[in-house]
Amino acid sequence: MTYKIKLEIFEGPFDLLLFLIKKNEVDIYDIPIHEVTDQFLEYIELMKILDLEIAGEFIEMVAILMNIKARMLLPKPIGISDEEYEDPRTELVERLIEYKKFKDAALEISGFESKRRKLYSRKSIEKYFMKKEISTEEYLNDVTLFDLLLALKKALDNMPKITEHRVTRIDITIEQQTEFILNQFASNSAILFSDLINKMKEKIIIIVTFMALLDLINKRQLSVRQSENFDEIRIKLIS
Amino acid sequence: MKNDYLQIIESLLFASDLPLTINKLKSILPQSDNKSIKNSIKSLNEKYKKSGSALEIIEVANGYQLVTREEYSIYIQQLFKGRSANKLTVPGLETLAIIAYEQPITKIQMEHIRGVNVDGVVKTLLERNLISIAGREKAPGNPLLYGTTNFFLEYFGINNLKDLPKLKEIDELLKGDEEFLKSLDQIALQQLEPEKLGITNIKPENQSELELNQSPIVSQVEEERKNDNENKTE
Amino acid sequence: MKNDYLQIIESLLFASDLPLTINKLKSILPQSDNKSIKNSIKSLNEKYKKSGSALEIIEVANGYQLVTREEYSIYIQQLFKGRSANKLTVPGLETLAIIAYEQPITKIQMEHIRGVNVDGVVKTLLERNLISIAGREKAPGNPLLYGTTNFFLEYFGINNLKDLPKLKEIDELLKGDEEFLKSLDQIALQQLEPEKLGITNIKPENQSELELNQSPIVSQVEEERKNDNENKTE
Repeated sequence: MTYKIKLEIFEGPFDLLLFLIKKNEVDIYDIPIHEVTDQFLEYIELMKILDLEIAGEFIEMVAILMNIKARMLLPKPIGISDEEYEDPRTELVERLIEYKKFKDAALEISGFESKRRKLYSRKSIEKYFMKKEISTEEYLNDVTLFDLLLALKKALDNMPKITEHRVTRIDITIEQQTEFILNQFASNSAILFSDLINKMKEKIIIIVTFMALLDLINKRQLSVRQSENFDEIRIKLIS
Repeated sequence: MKNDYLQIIESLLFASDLPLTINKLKSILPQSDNKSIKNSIKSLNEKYKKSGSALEIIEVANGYQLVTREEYSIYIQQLFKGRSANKLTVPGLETLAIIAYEQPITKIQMEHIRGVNVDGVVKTLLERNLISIAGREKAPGNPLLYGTTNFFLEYFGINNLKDLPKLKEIDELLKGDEEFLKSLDQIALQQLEPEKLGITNIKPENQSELELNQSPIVSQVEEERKNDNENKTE
Repeated sequence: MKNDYLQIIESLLFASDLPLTINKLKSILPQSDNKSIKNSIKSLNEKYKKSGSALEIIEVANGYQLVTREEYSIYIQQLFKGRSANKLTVPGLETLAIIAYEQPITKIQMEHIRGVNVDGVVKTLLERNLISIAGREKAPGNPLLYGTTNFFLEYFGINNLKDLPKLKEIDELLKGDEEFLKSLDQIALQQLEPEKLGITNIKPENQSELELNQSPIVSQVEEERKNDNENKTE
């Protein structure tokens, strides 16, 4: 229980990175990318072990860090002066600083919030005065566009049903698509992922098929290979 | 601190929207009794009177309430009169929303969506200059068509009707496919192939914990709603 | 009747649940101007102070509001126990800060700054009436723009957007960050007891880094926030 609450303190990958930079007492402009990447991965590992949800943004950040790490290993191109050479870390550092700016501001306005909440204003006594003149319908203060949207949604939700209303429902389950995938191997020993999905028109079917595929991989019924990034994905049956 | 005591009672009476009973006040005020509270309220009232305040404390419904003196009611009524003219009721807002999105639209069509008579509401919206008559429909009886005004745009702080959020955007805003995104993230994570990233110590048991739940990702409700919106009112 | 004038303003401020602008007050008070109103409010505040009242008038959201003094909040909280909205969460505050300073702004832009999805947070802020839709960006896809509301000003007790604290300069951001470290509370990692969890590849050096200063788990900022939420009121 406790750890769950605590781990949420890292609101996102930027928070975690800033923490690691601070903890290692390193210069934000000269982040030891190797160490920081390792520690970042360790943290994700902890989250996994604790079975906490890991937001996609953390995974994305791993990719960014790995990319920077790889670029740092490359020698500086010949013929490029120090001024012209852009440090692979620059963009990330700029985003971290930008984020930190607002994080600090949030802390400050949080103080405003605390203070303001200690000052109590009056609840309206309007009802005592206007009782005779206006109807009992609830009046709205400061109506915003969002309120207008909510009203529209409510109106549409409550709309009387039209009798000849046709609803196209796509009934599709992971189980169905699992079967579909396995059937593909009746005549082929290997199939391409693109072949598997290219006849599917509905996004939802593609997604469910993809999930079924992941599920099969996880259960070690299928194996998947790709020679290089963006190349065709080949799917094989494990027998 | 006798003085502080008065102020605590004053602050409580001020902040409360209901009359406060002596018992309620006693429960909040340390070391108080009926007599000390009654005396404090009397002192407060004397203080208000002496300093020429617009406020006074009255005894009502077995309790005490801080109110404005009678003679200022004419001003306060002006405050609220102006204000209620600026306000919309819930049915008003709903009808306005339908007009905004379906304009030009007839009353019959509005009633078809709302399922109730809209005469009164349309009249109010016209008076408030939020909608205006936008012609007549070329149909039997040539009913009047209604649309929103420039004041409508100004009121909601947008430049033109194209800026109104689309129905699809409303659904996204109100619902947010968070569950969906989360389940995809879990899968993405699983597929990262930790060994290649240099994470070596993840045990198979743990991995299995990350297994996906088997429920269809997008609920049917969601799907239906989408269709609903697409086929909505002709 | 100069004296009566003060009382009318007092009664109006008392009766209103929203801050009143000078224009609103002018429209109700006969023969008044900006200067006379400002002076009256100043006089009223002086009177409250001198007579040791629990009330004061604050400048907020481009207007004036009569509120209780800070020191009485502990008593009023007891009156409202369990009856008010929670304080904003950290993601809520961060996103709101981004919107406040960068408005009008799209979700994509917020997400670029925060590095995380903001769908849920934006929805909550909309529902709490702290932000609103402010048109569309003239860019591919015409995404919706968001901005803060008048209630945002009232909620944070500021008079207008110019009163927001200045964003820190870079060098200021990078030095002396005790508060920040606290908010990121490393105890989290200590509590995990990595050995027990079967993590074996954390090197001793790392482990010592993961060790925490022995300060209480919840920093004071956090603690305060928690207490506030428990006793909060609107």
